[in-house]
Amino acid sequence: ETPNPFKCEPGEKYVMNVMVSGVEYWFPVYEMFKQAGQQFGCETAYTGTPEYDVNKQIATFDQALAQKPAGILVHPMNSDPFIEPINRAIEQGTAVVTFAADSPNSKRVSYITSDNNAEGTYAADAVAKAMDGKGEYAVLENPGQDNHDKRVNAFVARMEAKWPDMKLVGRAASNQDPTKAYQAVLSLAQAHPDLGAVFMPEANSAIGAAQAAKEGGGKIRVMLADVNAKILDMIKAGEIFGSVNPDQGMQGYMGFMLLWMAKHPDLIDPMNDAKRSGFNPMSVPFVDNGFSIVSKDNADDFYWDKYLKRRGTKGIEE
Amino acid sequence: MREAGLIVIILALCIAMSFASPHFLTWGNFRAMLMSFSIEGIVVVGMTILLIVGGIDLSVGSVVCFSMVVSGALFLAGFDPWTASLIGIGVSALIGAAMGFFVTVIGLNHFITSLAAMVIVRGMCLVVTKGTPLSLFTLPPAFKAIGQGSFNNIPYVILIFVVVVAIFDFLLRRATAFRKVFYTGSNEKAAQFSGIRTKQVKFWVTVLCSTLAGLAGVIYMARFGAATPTFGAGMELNIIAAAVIGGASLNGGSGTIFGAILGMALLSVVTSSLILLDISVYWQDMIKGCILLAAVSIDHFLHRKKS
Amino acid sequence: MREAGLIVIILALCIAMSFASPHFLTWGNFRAMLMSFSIEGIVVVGMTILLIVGGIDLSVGSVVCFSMVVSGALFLAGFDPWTASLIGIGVSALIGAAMGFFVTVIGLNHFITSLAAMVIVRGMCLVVTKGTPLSLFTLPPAFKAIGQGSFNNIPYVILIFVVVVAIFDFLLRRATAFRKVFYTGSNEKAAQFSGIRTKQVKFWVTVLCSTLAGLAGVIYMARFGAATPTFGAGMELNIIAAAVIGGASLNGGSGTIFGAILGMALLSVVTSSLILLDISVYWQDMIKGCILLAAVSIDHFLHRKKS
Amino acid sequence: MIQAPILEIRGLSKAFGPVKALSDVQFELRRGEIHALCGENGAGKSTLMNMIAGVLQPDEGDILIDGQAVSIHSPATAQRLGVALVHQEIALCQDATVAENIYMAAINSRRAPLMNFQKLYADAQKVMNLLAPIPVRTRVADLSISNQQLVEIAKALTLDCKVLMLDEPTAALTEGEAKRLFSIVRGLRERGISVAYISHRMAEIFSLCDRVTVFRDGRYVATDPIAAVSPDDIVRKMVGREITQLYPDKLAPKEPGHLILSVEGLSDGRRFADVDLQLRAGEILGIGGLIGAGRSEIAQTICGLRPMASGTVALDGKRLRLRGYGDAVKAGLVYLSEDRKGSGVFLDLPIAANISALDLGRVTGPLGLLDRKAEDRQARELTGRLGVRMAGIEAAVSTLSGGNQQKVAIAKQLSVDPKVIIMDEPTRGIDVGAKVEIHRLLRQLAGSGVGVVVISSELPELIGLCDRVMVVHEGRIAGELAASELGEEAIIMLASGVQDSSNQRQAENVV
Ligand SMILES: Nc1ncnc2c1ncn2[C@@H]1O[C@H](COP(=O)(O)OP(=O)(O)OP(=O)(O)O)[C@@H](O)[C@H]1O
Ligand SMILES: Nc1ncnc2c1ncn2[C@@H]1O[C@H](COP(=O)(O)OP(=O)(O)OP(=O)(O)O)[C@@H](O)[C@H]1O
Ligand SMILES: [Mg+2]
Ligand SMILES: [Mg+2]
Repeated sequence: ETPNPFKCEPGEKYVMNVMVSGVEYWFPVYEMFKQAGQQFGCETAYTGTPEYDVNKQIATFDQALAQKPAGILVHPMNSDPFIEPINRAIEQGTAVVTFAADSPNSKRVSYITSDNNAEGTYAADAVAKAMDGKGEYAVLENPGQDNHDKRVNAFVARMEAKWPDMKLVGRAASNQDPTKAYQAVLSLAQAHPDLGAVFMPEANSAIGAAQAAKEGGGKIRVMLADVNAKILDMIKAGEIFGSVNPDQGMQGYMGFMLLWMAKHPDLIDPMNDAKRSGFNPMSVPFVDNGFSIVSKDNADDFYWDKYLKRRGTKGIEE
Repeated sequence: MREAGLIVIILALCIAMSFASPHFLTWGNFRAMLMSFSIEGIVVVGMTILLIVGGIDLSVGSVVCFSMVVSGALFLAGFDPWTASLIGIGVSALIGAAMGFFVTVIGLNHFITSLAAMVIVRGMCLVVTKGTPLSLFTLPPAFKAIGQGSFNNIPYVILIFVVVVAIFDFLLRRATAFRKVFYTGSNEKAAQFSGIRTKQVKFWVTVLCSTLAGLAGVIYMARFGAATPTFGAGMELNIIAAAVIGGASLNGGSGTIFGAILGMALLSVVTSSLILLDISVYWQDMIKGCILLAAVSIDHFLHRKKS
Repeated sequence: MREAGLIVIILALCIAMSFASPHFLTWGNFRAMLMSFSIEGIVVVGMTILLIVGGIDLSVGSVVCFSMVVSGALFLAGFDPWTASLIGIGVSALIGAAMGFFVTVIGLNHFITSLAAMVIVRGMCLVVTKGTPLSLFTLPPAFKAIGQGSFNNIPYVILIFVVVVAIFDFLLRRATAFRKVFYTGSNEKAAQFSGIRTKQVKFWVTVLCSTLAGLAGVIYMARFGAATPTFGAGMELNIIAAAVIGGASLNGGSGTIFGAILGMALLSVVTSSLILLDISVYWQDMIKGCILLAAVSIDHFLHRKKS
Repeated sequence: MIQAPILEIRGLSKAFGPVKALSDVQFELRRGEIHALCGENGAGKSTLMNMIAGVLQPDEGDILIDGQAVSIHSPATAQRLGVALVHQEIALCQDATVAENIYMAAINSRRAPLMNFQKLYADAQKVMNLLAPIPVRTRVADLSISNQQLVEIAKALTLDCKVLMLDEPTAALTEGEAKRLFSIVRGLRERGISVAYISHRMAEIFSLCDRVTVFRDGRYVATDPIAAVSPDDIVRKMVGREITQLYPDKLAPKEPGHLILSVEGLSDGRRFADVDLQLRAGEILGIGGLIGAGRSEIAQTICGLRPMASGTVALDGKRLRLRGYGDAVKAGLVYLSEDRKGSGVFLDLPIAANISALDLGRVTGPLGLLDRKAEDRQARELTGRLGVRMAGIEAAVSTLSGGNQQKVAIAKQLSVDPKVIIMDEPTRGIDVGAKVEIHRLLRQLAGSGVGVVVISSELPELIGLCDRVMVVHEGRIAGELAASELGEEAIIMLASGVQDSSNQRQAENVV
């Protein structure tokens, strides 16, 4: 009988690191990261800075690194600033996997994300279909945040390519601020009485945008990416048209697996040049964790607090 | 009068816009603009009075959010929304009192005290919500009406805003108690030598500013039917900017509510115009900043000529 | 001396932390803390001098970013990185000069001018980058070394920071030219009566602050090998807080570089401690704010007792 | 051959909006003379000085220096031309040391890249000691207002100038410091420096100056050699009428009424100790002493403006327990600050709002709203009584001349019908005519049963006005002089601690 190889050494610790650590997008990611860790008998920790500041995030990354963990699952706020810290981590023997945002030029072993382009594309199809391929739409943006920009660009590109009668009538920056989104949608609705849909790449703006749409008589379909309890309620009430939501759980679970594998390359005897070249045989360059379409019908399954209650876990606090 | 210059500038912008976009001079757009700044306008009132007394409050955004979050959490815990809101506003007042304590008793300045409060209160929002927006979908319609309903096609939000502004504008011009605010801000020592308890004055104005922020938070809750832990971040700069554009001095002693509201209106007209003109998002910030700078310069120039 | 109180507080925190976490007193952690504030520390130097003259600059975060973005874009357009950086710093100085113009010639105040500049310059970052980060992976190693290399295991970044701080601390205490900064900030009229051209002084200090922000931007670029259009947003409050904790007055006339750096260090130690102690993120902000408030109060108390 | 005057003003006019501050005035300053400039409050004296010093720009007219027409855009230009001004209002950098303030102009113009603080402190201390031994490493903010005035003067003495203009330098100084200043100014004259000297104290003008120019209502009246005129002549030219009696009649010796204010064993634990003071209805009590003796501190402590360490204060026989100055005002005890600009007036607020500040209750209608009409009425009445020259009661106090600002500060105290009024340097910067009015007013108040205490550094005022004078020396009452014993010698002896042997011993112990 061989001992179970899928088990951590005592003290083997895996860390997740993010910026704006207080917001809920990360919680399901960490939840599954933690579940995987527990199944392997490993320690896990959730770290990051509460602020939206790459400099501060790197400081927390460095501090986590100073404790020599086995691996770090990081969401690099900006890609290139993380090259040097990530490479330093790899050098000291800490495995690094990026999630939801990448640092492609670093030596991180894997990158796991949902496909932002696919999300934008899908959202565009859903909106256009509901409008019979004809009408006016607008987008709210958060210029400068990479994954958000990708979703918006894919949305617009898809409309142009596949839905020629869908007309883009306005772009406004809402910067994840519900009041700004509210004002922007009200103004857009004034300028374009026939506005039929508005897309935004995140959930914060959607609260304001949906309220404005509602006050405008409910003709405007609000489409977004990501969800939270409020958004789900509004989807169920028909005040929000729908959302594309990355599968955060898979992101966390697979993120852990990727780290663990990268940390234990000796589990396999590679049938390639890995040993000769020093390449990590257990590295998987890219994983797509997929996304879900949230609509009236399935919204109930996405509530985070209900999940926590059902599972009886303390979320990021353990 | 400072206000005259601002009115001229705002009107000029509106006229220019009415040529550029047929939608600009409509009640719908006007209503949209008013709606977009009327809740923030309530916070501006408090900030202006605080600036007059020589203080500043960087924590207003956090306090707006905390009031929202506390009221929301209480509602979800079974309180009726009106009681919950009153408690939310009360808690905001307490935060103001705590800041007032640090300023008047310990002797810290308003800037650093309210900066710390901004961080602490934002943290409390996270603690209460555990980072997830509270969905207050079940708020009774009567309560939601505060934020979403209207009377004769005039939204209650705008009515509340107008009432608050009118009351405080009147009080600030006419009430004896508020005169002391000017004395204290103009020359604190001379105010003390006139028998005014300047610490008390500063304390209560600090409390007032937070209380109005709390009120705004509750109205936001009624409007959005949600309480988001990140709500209002960065709001303080916009609000201070409005008050300063409207003639409030950062050194205390001068400012009017009406002016500050005009400042807010100017910012709102500019933002709204850029969207109506369909300016590229990459250029919006830059143009907005330039218009702001130009407006303030022109206003300054008009003002200087007169005096 | 104001600084003594801060040193005591920082040391007390460090000692407490070294018991609480074995990782605290390691070179790795210390290096991480120093690295995290040394580039921002360069901006703090400029801000402190500007506060002393009675000004304030809300645009530093945007200027740091713009310097980064301009240098990066020029490098991608084929300039060698050193020239590109010099141009980036030069452009930052020009932004400072523009602000100085509005303050001294037009007569606006620093707050509103730099607020407008903050918005405008951030907009320019978006315009230059079209919203996407510039990847500067191809920067030559000799240039990247500024931000990533080290000498005897001491990162160059830290060395540069120490040199800049030492130079300006010395100049501010001893140079005749910088004494005028104090006089202007303390009582502009009195300074004018002594023949000091206070407008010139204010102008050049404004330029200096932006130039140092530009320098910081270039170093950040070397460190990160990237130029991100959203970089540095919100940085200004942190920087002003550091200077004020370190004893700079928002009314001008007082402040020291050394104190401001200690203020920065205090903020950094607190942040770092919370992470090492593995405090729940929900509570981090709140505890951080409370420690900040307590530290400032204690410092104020120590200071008041002495004087 | 007659040399061109060093400074000549021709046809100069200046208006502030509708207010004509100066119309078509002339002025001539010869080499090596001390030239007095006289005029009522608001006559335009400071405005003229400010234009010569480059602080203000004239609307029309010429300024000639050494016979050359010059335009002086800024204080820096004035400095280059060798013109220096000591401003009527103290303008010092509060956060900087005394030494740096004294040598600010030199530091500004010198090329040395680095400061030499050792030399700076040594040089500054030398200059400062000429006037008073104020330690030059102190921050100006930590000095009393009269010491700040001394620093302001010391600053002027270091300037390398041809023309020195002093705008009421002695307004808050006592005899001793003033005399020291005069000998320094005479020394400057010996060195060929020309001095323009503004003061409302006739005695000074006659002992110091060579010629005198009088302005009235912003117009030039006359210039005379001092030997050719009498004080009465000057006053007549200034005011346009005769002033017959400088001081009102004193109280008959046995008249004093009941005890209004009684202070016993008052100490603040730092600056003064064991102060006893009795004030009877109807009398005017003077308090004299040197700068820094602690007179202002005693008065402020009585009124609850500073914390007291021990002692009692009783008003009308009832012991007062003051939580702050507000309580004192309510009880009818008011204090006029010596620091007009710092704590006397709100410069940016209208005159009417300044006057009503002490007791807003008087101008408050029902519902706690301000009664603007009552406020205006009050302001009009009091400014009329004190003869404030102003554009209107809505004008900001900063637009008034120094003396008129002082009148506003006094009007504020009078607005509340106090029981006891303590005035710290009440006539600081007030012209001769108005001074007579204010003295008469104080006497009237006393006559109507109000207790009046006057702290003054001007000996003739103490002697001429008061029924009784208490003299303070280093925080203790050195003695008291009845009306019949009053005289400059007697006061100075007590003030300097020469007479009181117990105090002298104490002083030695301290040293
Ligand atoms: N900034 C100003 N705005 C409006 N009026 C002013 C201003 N400065 C001075 N004045 C007016 O100009 C006139 C002359 O004032 P000035 O200060 O020269 O008088 P002065 O002779 O120095 O009086 P004093 O003896 O009281 O110091 C006054 O009526 C005053 O109100
Ligand atoms: N850079 C400086 N650092 C310190 N003190 C200064 C500086 N510049 C001027 N001062 C002070 O101002 C005073 C007057 O300066 P000024 O150059 O007129 O003096 P001085 O007596 O001619 O001195 P010296 O010829 O020895 O330099 C000096 O006594 C000096 O103390
Ligand atoms: Mg004068
Ligand atoms: Mg005194």
